[in-house]
Amino acid sequence: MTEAQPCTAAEMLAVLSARELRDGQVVFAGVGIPLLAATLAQRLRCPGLTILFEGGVIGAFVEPGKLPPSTNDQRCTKRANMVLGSADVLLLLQRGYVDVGFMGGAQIDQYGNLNSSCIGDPANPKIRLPGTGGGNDISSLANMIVAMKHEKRRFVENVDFITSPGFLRGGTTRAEAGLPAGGMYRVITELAVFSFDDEARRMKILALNPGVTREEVEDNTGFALVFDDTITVTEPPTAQELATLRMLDPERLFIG
Amino acid sequence: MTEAQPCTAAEMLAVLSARELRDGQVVFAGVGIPLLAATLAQRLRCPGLTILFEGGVIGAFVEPGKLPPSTNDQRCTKRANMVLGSADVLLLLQRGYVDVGFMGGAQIDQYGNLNSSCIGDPANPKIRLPGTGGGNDISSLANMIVAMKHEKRRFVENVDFITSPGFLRGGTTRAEAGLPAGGMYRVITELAVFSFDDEARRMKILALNPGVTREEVEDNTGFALVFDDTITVTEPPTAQELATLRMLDPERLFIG
Amino acid sequence: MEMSVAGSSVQPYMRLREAVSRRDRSLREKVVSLEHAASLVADGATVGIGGSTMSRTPMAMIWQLIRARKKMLSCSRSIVSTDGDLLFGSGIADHIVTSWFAQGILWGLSKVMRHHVEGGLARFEEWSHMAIGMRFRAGGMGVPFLPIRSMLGSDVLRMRPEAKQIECPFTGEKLLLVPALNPDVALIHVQRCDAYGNAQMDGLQFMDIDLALAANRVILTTEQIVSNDRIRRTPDQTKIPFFCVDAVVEVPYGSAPHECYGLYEPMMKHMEAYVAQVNKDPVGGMRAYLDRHFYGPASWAEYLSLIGMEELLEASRRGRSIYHD
Amino acid sequence: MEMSVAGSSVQPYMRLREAVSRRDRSLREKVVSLEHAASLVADGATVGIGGSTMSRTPMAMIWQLIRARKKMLSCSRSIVSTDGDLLFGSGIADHIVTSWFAQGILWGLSKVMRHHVEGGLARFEEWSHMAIGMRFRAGGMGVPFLPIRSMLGSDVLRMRPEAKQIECPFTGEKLLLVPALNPDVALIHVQRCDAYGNAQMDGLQFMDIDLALAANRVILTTEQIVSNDRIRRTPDQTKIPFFCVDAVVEVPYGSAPHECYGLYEPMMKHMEAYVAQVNKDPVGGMRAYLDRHFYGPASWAEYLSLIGMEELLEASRRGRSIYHD
Repeated sequence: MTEAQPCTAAEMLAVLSARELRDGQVVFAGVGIPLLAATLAQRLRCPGLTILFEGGVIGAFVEPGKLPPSTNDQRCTKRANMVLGSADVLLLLQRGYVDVGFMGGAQIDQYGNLNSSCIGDPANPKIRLPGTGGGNDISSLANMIVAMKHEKRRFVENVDFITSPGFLRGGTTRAEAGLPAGGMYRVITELAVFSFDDEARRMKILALNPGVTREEVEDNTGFALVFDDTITVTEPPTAQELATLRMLDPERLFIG
Repeated sequence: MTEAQPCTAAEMLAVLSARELRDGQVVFAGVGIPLLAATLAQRLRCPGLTILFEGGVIGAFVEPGKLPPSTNDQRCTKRANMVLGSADVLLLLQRGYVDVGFMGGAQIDQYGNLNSSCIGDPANPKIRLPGTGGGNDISSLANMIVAMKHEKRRFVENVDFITSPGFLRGGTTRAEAGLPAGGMYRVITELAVFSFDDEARRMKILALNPGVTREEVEDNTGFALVFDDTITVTEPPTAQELATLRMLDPERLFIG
Repeated sequence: MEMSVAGSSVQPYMRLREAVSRRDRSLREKVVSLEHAASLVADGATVGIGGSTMSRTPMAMIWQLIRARKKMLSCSRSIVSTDGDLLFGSGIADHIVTSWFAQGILWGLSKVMRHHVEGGLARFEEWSHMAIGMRFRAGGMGVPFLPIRSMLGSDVLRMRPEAKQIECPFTGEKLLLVPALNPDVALIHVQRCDAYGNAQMDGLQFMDIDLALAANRVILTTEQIVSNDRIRRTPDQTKIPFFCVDAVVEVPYGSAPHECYGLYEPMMKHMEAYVAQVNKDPVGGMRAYLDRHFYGPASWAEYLSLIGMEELLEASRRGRSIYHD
Repeated sequence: MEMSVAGSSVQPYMRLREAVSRRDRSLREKVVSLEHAASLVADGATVGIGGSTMSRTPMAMIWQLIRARKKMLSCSRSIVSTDGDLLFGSGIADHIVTSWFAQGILWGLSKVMRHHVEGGLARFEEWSHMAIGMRFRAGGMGVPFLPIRSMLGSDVLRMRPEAKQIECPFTGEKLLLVPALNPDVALIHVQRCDAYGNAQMDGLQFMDIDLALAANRVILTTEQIVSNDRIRRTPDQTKIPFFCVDAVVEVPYGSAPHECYGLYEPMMKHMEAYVAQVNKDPVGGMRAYLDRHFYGPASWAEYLSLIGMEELLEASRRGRSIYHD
């Protein structure tokens, strides 16, 4: 990715994800890239974007250089419109008030299922990961944008453990399991932008990032991707996007 | 009731009910006589008595001459320890935090069931009464003290409509209906103080008020009362009890 | 009964989700007039009413709905006071879902309620107070029911086939499942909110937070519209988030003659005169009251001036005293 | 699994009621020392922990429980941070029920958690964040379960036989019933409360209100004990009523090195040093940390002075800034 504007993979993720957000949306965001991207969108194009945190915050405005270390810290409430209980803010997802759920991912499969619980046998895991947090609730109840690093070990045919449901086994399995609402909308990586086809609900490429080839994406993906005949190339991050992003995270806590 | 201290029937009810309360109890009270009696107890013997209102108040201290017109008015919150939602204060009953539910009654039967919904056929009532309010919840979930006027038409064998459950059809029917907790503890009238026997759960006389005879009570009761061999006579209201009560309700809104 | 079952029937989840997704939940100013707000309430709508008894009643909105001659509204409220009289007496509602319905404890039975219910002109659907709260809460949570431990064994339940008794799958205990209540529209009066609808309520909350989340449309009336900065300075006093709110109307003394916490107590002279008049003659007395106070005035200010400056000042003095020691 | 089913089994209603009725719920002063409060937590108890991640963690109480060498505690919390490390690393808990367990997003995986869970020394029972919240809420409401629409279809649910899938009796929809969680004891840290235990919390509430209502015993630690008059001046800031509370301990900086809303932010230098030390050597590093900071100090003040005056001042400056514009 040696474009006009050199940037890190994390910066690319943040910029491209921010572009997926629309003004006026209600966005349930995790910390790290999701919060950075939502705040970037807020500053550049979407002054009416509302950010929700699972700690119990509605309408946060993150201050440059004061990124919260988690969604449960007081910094999340600075200049917020409302503070409420953690369960209550999650219930807003269930009632349908949230337009977009926005999180990172450790491991994803062809149906957009996410694993953040364990590698290996769940009963006796090789690696025990931190777990779902609100991830399972958000992805069960909202339309999802996931921003994550693109590596073969992270893009697998089937995740070891479905922590946060995508389309489960594809087709109508998600709705049949009792999850008629929401589902994966976009997956953003440093290599490409993905959505999911309407029938099989398998991951498909929408656009390649500047300078990235189909082969490069395939080589870094552990399953067969769907390719539309119309695949575009994403616009590279602009100087303004990167400058704003770096202003928000001057210590480069999240943008690497 | 021509005792040393002349008083109205309502004053007698308030004084005798107040005596049933113990310091430190958590009491869920309705307005009118229950609130007056609880406040009287608070002033005279029970500084640690906590009063809950269904409007959403914990630990109210009613000011003399400023009795709230309902349990949903701001006066109920004056110097309260906590204000919360109406459903949430009722849920405290369900969780078991309330020692005593304390209310008035329009019609009661031999098993302590109360009717405040209708006279005649519920589908087509002769008189439509105001309904349960929190009464059904309180009497379903707490030990009850009921203060009411003693008239034959109010003390009936079976109420036209069970709005607030007592012991339903007696015996174990209350628990079998899904109400294992709480139940009628005392009924206080201007004539006598009643409890309920342990087996049949029928209303029985504990004590006659000063100058009242068994016959007088029976003549004003529409069902056969249980008489213990040990029936005491209640102590008449003291000058201090009446003076405090009248200080609390100077306009005599509730004490007649 | 069949009608009331229909009235309380639980909405399928995807229908609820679609109704929410059709609303414009963006951060936008939504200040409108009482007249415009009333136009958002369709004839036959199910209407959730905020506050309780004589407290934070959205009286100005009810006043406007009556002036707009709405029809066949089905209203729900935790506890109903003279607002219920007016809804029945004006003929705009023929069904009220609540736990208690009279003018106030001080005044015994409502002759207006009795006239309409005993005469079969309108229905009073009774639930326990907690059941009403849990029905709004289920609606606000986006679940079809909540379990409770009251109403069991009573005739209140016998009259409510909409609720379902179950044996608990965990404990085997008897429980009652009360169905979610998601009104078409909620009317809520608050002390202050911003132009987006971020609402702050002081003191007693009643069931208004659950109601706001449950309703498919929310109309807020407010004593005062404040700046968004004012809201953001005390975010933990915000009780209703803007994206639940569809319209905001500024109406000073919007609960008169009822109270609004911290601002004014009930206007008791007016209340007592009202009660005497309508309980003496539930039809003629009510008609005269509506003509003079509801249909007659050209504006809300004129309505307030009929209640009288002295009453407003006295009610305000009492109302503000809650903070004064 | 069998143990964890036992650990999460729903308590019959009458057992819950009897447990409440045995508590002295009268309005009484209940201020005690950390040592006395710790004596109220029995070995093998189920312990609900207030706050979330690095916020309003009842660290002083956890510190005391570790010093008192408690055994086999089963702990539940919305989201677990270094408090979980310390509970496992000290050996006082062998079971944690939560939705997320690491030191913090900034630091990746907790090597301490991994060491204990992957090595089979302790169990990490995972539920979704909302499920944990609804389990506490059901416990606080006195009902055996609440219905939710998440966890369905996931392996998180496959690992949790304690939850039950049902077909909704109203809509026929698939729903998940999550079992009530009523811990034996809850540990909650607040900004202020009175000697009776009327607790006021500012800012983020997390799940503490439901937890306080759900637990069969509540131990409050507070930055400051204030007068009952102070509480009664702002009753709508009171979030936990005194009759749910069994003990009150005044502990300034009682969440250190985590944050307490409006008073201090996390003490990040200390946190980073801690994380580096224990993730480098989950056993030896943890032992050294516990020896120095938990077993070593003669008092909480001494523990704080090991974190350092400079860190406390800086964290306080940041913490108070939330109110300063």
